[in-house]
Amino acid sequence: MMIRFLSQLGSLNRVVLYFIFLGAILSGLTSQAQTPEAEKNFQVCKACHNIDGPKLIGPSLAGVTERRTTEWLIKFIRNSQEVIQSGDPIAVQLFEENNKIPMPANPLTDEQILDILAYINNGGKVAAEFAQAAPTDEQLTQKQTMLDEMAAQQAERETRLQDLERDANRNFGTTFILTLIILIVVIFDLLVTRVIKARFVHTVLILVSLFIIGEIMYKEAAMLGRQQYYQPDQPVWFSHKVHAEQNKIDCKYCHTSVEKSKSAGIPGTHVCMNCHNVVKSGKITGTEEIAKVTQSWETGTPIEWIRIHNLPDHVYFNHAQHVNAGKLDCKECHGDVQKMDVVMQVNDLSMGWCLECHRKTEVQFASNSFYKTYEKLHEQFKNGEIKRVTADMVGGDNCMKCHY
Amino acid sequence: MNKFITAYYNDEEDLLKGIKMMKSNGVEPLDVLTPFPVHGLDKALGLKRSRLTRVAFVGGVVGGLVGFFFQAWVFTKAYPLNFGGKPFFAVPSFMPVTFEMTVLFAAFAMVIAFFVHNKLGPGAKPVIHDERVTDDRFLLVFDIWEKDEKEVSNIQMALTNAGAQGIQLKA
Amino acid sequence: MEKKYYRSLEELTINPDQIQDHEMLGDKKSLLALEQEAKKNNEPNRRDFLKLFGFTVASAAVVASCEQPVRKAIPYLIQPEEIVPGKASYYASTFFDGTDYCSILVKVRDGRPIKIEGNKLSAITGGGTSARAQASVLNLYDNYRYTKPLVQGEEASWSEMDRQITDKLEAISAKGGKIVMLTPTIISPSTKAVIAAFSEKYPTTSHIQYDNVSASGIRKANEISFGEAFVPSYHFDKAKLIVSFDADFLGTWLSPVEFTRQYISNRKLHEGKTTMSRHIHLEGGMSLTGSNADKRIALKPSQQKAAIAQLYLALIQQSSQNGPVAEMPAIANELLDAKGTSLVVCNSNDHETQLIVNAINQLLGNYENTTNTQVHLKVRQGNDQVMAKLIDELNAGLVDGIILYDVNPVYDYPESDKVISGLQKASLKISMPVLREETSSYVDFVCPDHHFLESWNDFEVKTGHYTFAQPAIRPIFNTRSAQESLLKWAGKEKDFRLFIQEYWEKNLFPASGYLSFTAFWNEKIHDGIYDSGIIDPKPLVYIDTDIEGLVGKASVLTASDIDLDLYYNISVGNGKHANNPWLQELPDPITKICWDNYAAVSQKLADEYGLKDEDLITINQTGPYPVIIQPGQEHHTVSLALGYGREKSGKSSEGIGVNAYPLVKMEDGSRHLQTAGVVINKVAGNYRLARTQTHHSMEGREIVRDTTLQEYLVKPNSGNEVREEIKKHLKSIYPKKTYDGFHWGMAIDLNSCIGCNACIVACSAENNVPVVGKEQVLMAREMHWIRIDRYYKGDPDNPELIRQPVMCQHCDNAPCENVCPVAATTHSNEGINQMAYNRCIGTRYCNNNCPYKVRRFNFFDYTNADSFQGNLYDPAEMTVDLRKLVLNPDVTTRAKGVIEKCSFCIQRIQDTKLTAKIENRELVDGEVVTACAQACPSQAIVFGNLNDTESRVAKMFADERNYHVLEELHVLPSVGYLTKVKNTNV
Amino acid sequence: MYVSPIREPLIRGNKNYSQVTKDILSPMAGKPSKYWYMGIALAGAAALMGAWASYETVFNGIGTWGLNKTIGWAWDITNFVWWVGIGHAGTFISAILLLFRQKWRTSINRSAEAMTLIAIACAGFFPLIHMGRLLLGFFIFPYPNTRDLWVNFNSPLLWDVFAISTYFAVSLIFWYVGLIPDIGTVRDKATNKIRKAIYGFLSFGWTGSARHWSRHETISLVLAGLAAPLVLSVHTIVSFDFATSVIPGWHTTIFPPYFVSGAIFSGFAMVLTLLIVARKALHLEDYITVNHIESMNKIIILTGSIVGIAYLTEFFMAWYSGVEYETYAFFNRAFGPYAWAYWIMMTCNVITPQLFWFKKIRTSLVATFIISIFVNIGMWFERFVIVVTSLHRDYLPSSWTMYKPTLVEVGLYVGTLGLFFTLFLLFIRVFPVIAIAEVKSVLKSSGENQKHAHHE
Repeated sequence: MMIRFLSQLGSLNRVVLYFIFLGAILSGLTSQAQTPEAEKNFQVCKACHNIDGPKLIGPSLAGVTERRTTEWLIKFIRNSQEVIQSGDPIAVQLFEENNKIPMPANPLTDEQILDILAYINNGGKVAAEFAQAAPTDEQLTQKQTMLDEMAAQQAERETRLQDLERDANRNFGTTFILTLIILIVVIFDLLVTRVIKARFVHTVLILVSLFIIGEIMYKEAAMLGRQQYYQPDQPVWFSHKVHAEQNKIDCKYCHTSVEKSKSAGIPGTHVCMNCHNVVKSGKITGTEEIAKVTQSWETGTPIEWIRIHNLPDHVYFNHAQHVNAGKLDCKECHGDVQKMDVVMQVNDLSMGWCLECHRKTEVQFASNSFYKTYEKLHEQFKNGEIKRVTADMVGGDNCMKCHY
Repeated sequence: MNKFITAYYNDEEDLLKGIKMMKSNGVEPLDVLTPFPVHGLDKALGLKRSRLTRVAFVGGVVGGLVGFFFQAWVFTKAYPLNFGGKPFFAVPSFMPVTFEMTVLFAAFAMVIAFFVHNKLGPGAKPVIHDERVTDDRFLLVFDIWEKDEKEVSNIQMALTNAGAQGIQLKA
Repeated sequence: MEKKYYRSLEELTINPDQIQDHEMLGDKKSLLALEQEAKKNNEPNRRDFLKLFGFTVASAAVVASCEQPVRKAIPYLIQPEEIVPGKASYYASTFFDGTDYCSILVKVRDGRPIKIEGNKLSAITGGGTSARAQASVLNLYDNYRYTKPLVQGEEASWSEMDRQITDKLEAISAKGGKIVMLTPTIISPSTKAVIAAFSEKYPTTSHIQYDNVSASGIRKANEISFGEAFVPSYHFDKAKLIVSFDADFLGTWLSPVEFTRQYISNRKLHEGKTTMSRHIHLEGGMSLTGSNADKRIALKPSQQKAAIAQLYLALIQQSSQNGPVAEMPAIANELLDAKGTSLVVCNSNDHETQLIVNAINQLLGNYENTTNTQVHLKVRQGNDQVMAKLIDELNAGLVDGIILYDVNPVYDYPESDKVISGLQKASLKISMPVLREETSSYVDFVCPDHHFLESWNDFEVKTGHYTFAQPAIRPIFNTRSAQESLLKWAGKEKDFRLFIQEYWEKNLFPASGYLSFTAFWNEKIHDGIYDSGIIDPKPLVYIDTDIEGLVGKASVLTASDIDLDLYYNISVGNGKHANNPWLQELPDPITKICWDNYAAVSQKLADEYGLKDEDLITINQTGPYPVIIQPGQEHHTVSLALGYGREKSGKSSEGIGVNAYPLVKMEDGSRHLQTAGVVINKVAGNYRLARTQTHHSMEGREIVRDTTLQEYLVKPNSGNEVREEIKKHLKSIYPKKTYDGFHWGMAIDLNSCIGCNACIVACSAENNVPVVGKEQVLMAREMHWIRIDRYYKGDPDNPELIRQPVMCQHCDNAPCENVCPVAATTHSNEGINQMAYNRCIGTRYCNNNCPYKVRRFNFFDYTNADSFQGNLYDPAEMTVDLRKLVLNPDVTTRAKGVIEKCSFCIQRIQDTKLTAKIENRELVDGEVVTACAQACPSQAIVFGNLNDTESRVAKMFADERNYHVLEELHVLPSVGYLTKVKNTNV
Repeated sequence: MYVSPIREPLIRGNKNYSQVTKDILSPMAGKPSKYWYMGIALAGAAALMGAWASYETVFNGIGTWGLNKTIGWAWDITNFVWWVGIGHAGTFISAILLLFRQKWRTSINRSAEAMTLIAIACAGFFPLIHMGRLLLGFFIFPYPNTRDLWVNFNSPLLWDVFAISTYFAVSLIFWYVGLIPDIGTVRDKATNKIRKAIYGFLSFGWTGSARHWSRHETISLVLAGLAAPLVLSVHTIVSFDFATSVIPGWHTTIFPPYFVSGAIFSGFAMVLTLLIVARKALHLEDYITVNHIESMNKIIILTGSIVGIAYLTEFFMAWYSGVEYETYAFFNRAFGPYAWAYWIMMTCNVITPQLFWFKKIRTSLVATFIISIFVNIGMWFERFVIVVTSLHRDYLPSSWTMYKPTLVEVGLYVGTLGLFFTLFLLFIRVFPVIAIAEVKSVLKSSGENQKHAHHE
């Protein structure tokens, strides 16, 4: 089922991309002074507010700049509780209306808040001078090329998915036993019964079956201890698709330590309760699953999630290194989690897979001052002797990068 | 079904003489079965020198090249690792494995070729003409398939003349 | 800069059972996961079955259907803000065990302390630590700790216990009965205030401080000389000439970490310095300090007083020929030349001897130069006579209630029987221990105290120098801080943290110059340190006493009498921390023996009594004690370590060694570690002693290179001349590999290394090095990644001792790497010799081919990381669940059959590099510190990037004194040593 | 054909081909003797002890041995090298003596080769069992894997893997190819149907065709040509384990020739030990004559003397090099705590073989048997001296230690001895111990009857 789902993901993606592109062109016409930072900052707001959609935890923000004065907004966004406690009637009313869920304080500067407001006014698009100027012909061609490339990548991804599907569907056990039976029968015939006269038939059959048996054994042995396509049922039917894709909650909202620590962090129930204090009914599961979360909160027992991505004990993996220092997207390793209802491990997490990526992924060589220490590489880079600096050139394939 | 005439000798020198006589009579034996390799039999039968040595040579060359280049590939391309400050392409280190691979491939290529060429192998079902051929008898085998009776009796005559014992006709 | 995350963990609502998921014990599993897996593993796992029988063709099909075990990830319910799962925080704290003092940082991972580091901000210890401080984190996880309050040996609730105790205390107080509060030296001002509050409630209370390592003699002598009983603070850094009479100031005397730092600051030569102090040491046995001296003279303890008298006479230009030390006139001359910059110290607990020492220091003008009487060292405030009187009173039934806080007199009082009988006469006996101990089995109420890493406290180790302790973990067991117990009994329901805060707000904040107390408090707690700079302004004037009279009394005892010289060693010390496997397995810096104490004798005495190593003797009919022949031992002196032979303290200390406290001589109520005229007898049998080094000579090889200051000044590479020659011959058919960016290296100044072993414990803690137990050490299988080699040189009766820390040398042409068939050990592109444990198949070829023999093999399943169940080898109980909490989750625990070795603390390197990357900056020299370098109190170990010519390590490599061990093998080690320089003459 | 009249005949008694067949096949016929049963019971018991010791080692770890932080190898590698050495005689006899056309090899090559194979199997057991993590031992093979990780081709231990497995494989096919005609003989002589079927299968359909013989001779010769350098390479590579290291006493360029001659020395000694018993027990005195034994003894003198010279050369070089570590290592061998092992080695390997200069001794079966045992012991100690005394005191005196074996280590050694004799006893029941066809081919030139015929 998962596989089918995965294959749909491609076409979905294309549609989304198209809209983003379209949006980018349109937004150029209505832009105000506003920076891409706003989009980043708005990630926090997005957890509870829609710009144009329906009310989430908090009210929809469409037209908010018209409803309220800028001054008031700045105050409220910075510290809503303070405004409420000061007895501001609008604030108190809002608080009452929204089930008394406090809006967290945001330590932002006036400029940043204005920036966000502009972003809201633009309907949640980054201003054109930063996103996309009005398209020229040349740019349109570029766009087209880009879209073509994307389509090509999409096709590639689909092929890969088909491969995965085929692999997953191959019933190794049955094939193995059947092949083994054929092998035994052929050898028996060759030595004893001689039903088939032509001996090369035996030879061919023996060689082919030996090859199949060998391949299965090798693949199985290699997968021993691995969990690719592992997709366990979780104690709570939690959908990343609903949260990350539809509600557009940023990964880091829940997996808070991903940029600071080796582990990305699995959110405690209190994080869930930020929203589910109010949202008691889900799109797919109704109230049943959210009730489990509430129960966990009320009884004080943490939810025992099942770990999907397991590395062996002797492997050291650090999320901060990859996400923060290496600027990798979560997708690179975890796949399109935001498209999955039930999370599945899409990569085999084998050493060969790690190494392959380390050998082709560039480090932030020019932009991160840390790499200044590599004087010789910098020289070669400047001379043009090397075009790119990949992780393995700065020790990414050392044993003690991961094993200690 | 094949038909044979077999005849045996008790001594290898008699055998050699007998073969010489038979050949002079224009009768080529299909095969000669002996309990041990008889010196001079090749020459008497006019057997060509075996080409198995060439197979061994080719096997050895392939083995050596595979051994050497596999190591070189592993150390320079697949995953270059620094072992004790040695260069990645460390030719002296590759020699032992290259040598062993050469010998292994040569030996196996040759032996496999030997078995295939001789149609020997596990489960091969030979025609046993005489059980004492692996003990103390030297046997001459003549193929009489597609030979008329006269020719057959000629051979039998010739064999008797050549001092062969126990001449048998097998159908 | 050090990372500063240390904040209070007070409000933390986790307990260790909840240290779930994320991370992970050494084998990177949570406790809970471990339990769950254990449950699952009751039935033999199918995969294990296959592992047992290897892979067969048929098994492939079976394997294909094999499922992975389900692993769970359990988050916090509410994640505390302070905790980022998988990231370490550091909290400033203080280690003080009554004798040793260290200002420390506690490394906390996912809510559990895993390592002790030195606090660089401390003006006293300056980031240095001792072996005991390093090991103290393991005591937190001692599986023999008291876990709950006990009344008459039965579990009780705190409230019930408090009720009973208060009733009894009030009854005693009402009838005017005597209550004694027996504590070790208390240097915490707040705790003293707590005791005062207690005394206020129960006015018949008297507070007695009892030190089992006593400085009574010094205090009493100073009372006579200065009118006040105190221990002055010493300045070894200001002394150009140090004469020590058996004072082991680098190892165990008063404040060794501080003294080491001072002493070494005056002995380093590499950073352009050309002078160093001179150190003359006179002692009976070979101590750590004696082994570091420039000149060591064997002196019988019973002749110490006479020798000091002889020195006094020599100094005042009187005849000094007939004293016990022939070199004394020369020493006196040296001292006179160094007037005002010399320091004479003595360990004697005899106040008369200390009086003469005071007179000598006064004569030499050392007061207020190298000895400060205004700033007092507050350790060891105990008075032996008071304690002796208490024991008598107890036995006379004059004491009704006794509260024993952190003292264990049943074990460490010489007359243990009297303590036991005395205790029985008191109607109320309360003990407040942390670790399991003997005395608590003789009391009615056991009120277990928090471990110091679980509690708040403050300390004033020197006048005006304050440090703090703050909890780094929520209490593991149902324990209560002793101070809170006392406050409770005193009727003050108060949190001790608040009590400290109030105390500080009232007493110390006003003079601090801060405007707000919160700011003051937060900053000081964060740093862990507060230097008020306020010292007692009262001038202490030296009062002349009749020294000549004392000198006259100091007669020389019969030379052939045998002296017993009891001492504290640097591992278990006074025995309080004996149940610590890290300390027990720590080899003695002199004899290299672990897991035992033993009687050290001289070769001559051994010949006289027909003794050889591991024979048994009795001393005054006690024992038997195993014998070790110690080079440098005074002819008629037998040395024996205290702190062993515990009875009720846990598996790693019970029955380990023999308790020597009964041999401590009580004279006029004073404890004397030296006894003259003991009787020794050889008894049948022998006893095997586990020794990590059994060959003691360098065999003339140029391994540890040394020279004298005089030669060094003439020729900086003296002693190291051979290096020039070696370098000329280093050739290779292969080009030398170069390293871009980083090339890690380590430089070790042999002149600075005193052999204190702190690095060994730090390394074990950082890298999860297993403890293997005595039997394995006997088989020469200890696992320490860093060892300190020591060799004897010269005259066997009084040899020179030289030592050298050896860890993996990270050779650039490493012989070990070439021979590993499976590429488990390779060289990184930062010049580190890497070891991938999970690739290792255990051929041990690398170990054989290592010229330094620094690789260690897991002969058994020491860590329970093996795939087979039931073959665990863990005599020290290091793998019980509680002890496992100390494991560093960033370092894999190694399975059976795998080689391991020093990794240059690769996890620290990677972590620091990552921090720099995230902060978008270059790495700074000195930012990466290995565990051994961090722990070193003398900063003998310097780690850094050799490619950076400005780094400290590169500069040390460029020093003329630098050499590499076995450089002639052309293995290109990344560890360099600076020759040892001795100051042989003035 | 010229035959030296002075030479003793290689096959005694007036034999004809049929008799030869009968004589050589006789040990395989009928029920085994009670001595055979006793022998196999004893050997089997010893092998069981090895099984117990292996279990201890694998389950509890290498800690059950006497090794320590300094001495990483002791009995394990000693036994390994010793067995590999023994495994040198068979292929040496078959290959090198074939190339040198030494006819006397025909009577002994079969059993010597079988012994070689069994000894290599025993040898191969030690590198396996000495691994701390035997179950991951497959890491040592360069097979494609998802780790992208291969093996270290710089490591002599890896070379060993290739050398030993190639040697075993090539020796096996060499042995089996030689065995095929004889299996044909067994097949044809078999009376039992099952036996006939089994040997028929094993004989690969051998008929004795002249063409087959012709090619058979060719491949025998070429295989000999390949096996000869292989024999020399195997112990050369084993010696690299030591020679390429940095440990004083190991790092010695003389090792390859020294090890090879030592291997042949010990291999011949083991062949003698076995054959002196076997010829008596199996009544093959006519085929394995004193003449054979004397020839082998001559090789023992030669190789023994080479080994002796190597010992002395090592000493000379240790002194002449002026390297203090090397000098000390050799001084320590002769006068250190393991001097007893050194002097056992010197006595057994250098002095005893010199007794073979006396014809009386080298033609005495009893003396030869005793000396062959001495050489076996001496060669074991040679390896022990090299492995242990070099390691126990190497560069830094702080790490010097002593080594003492444990029962488990002894068990492993006894176990391989048990395995060796078990397999050898099975071999003499299953296959002809002498190469029948080869003996027949030299019967005329070297047989007693033929000699008489020529001189009469």
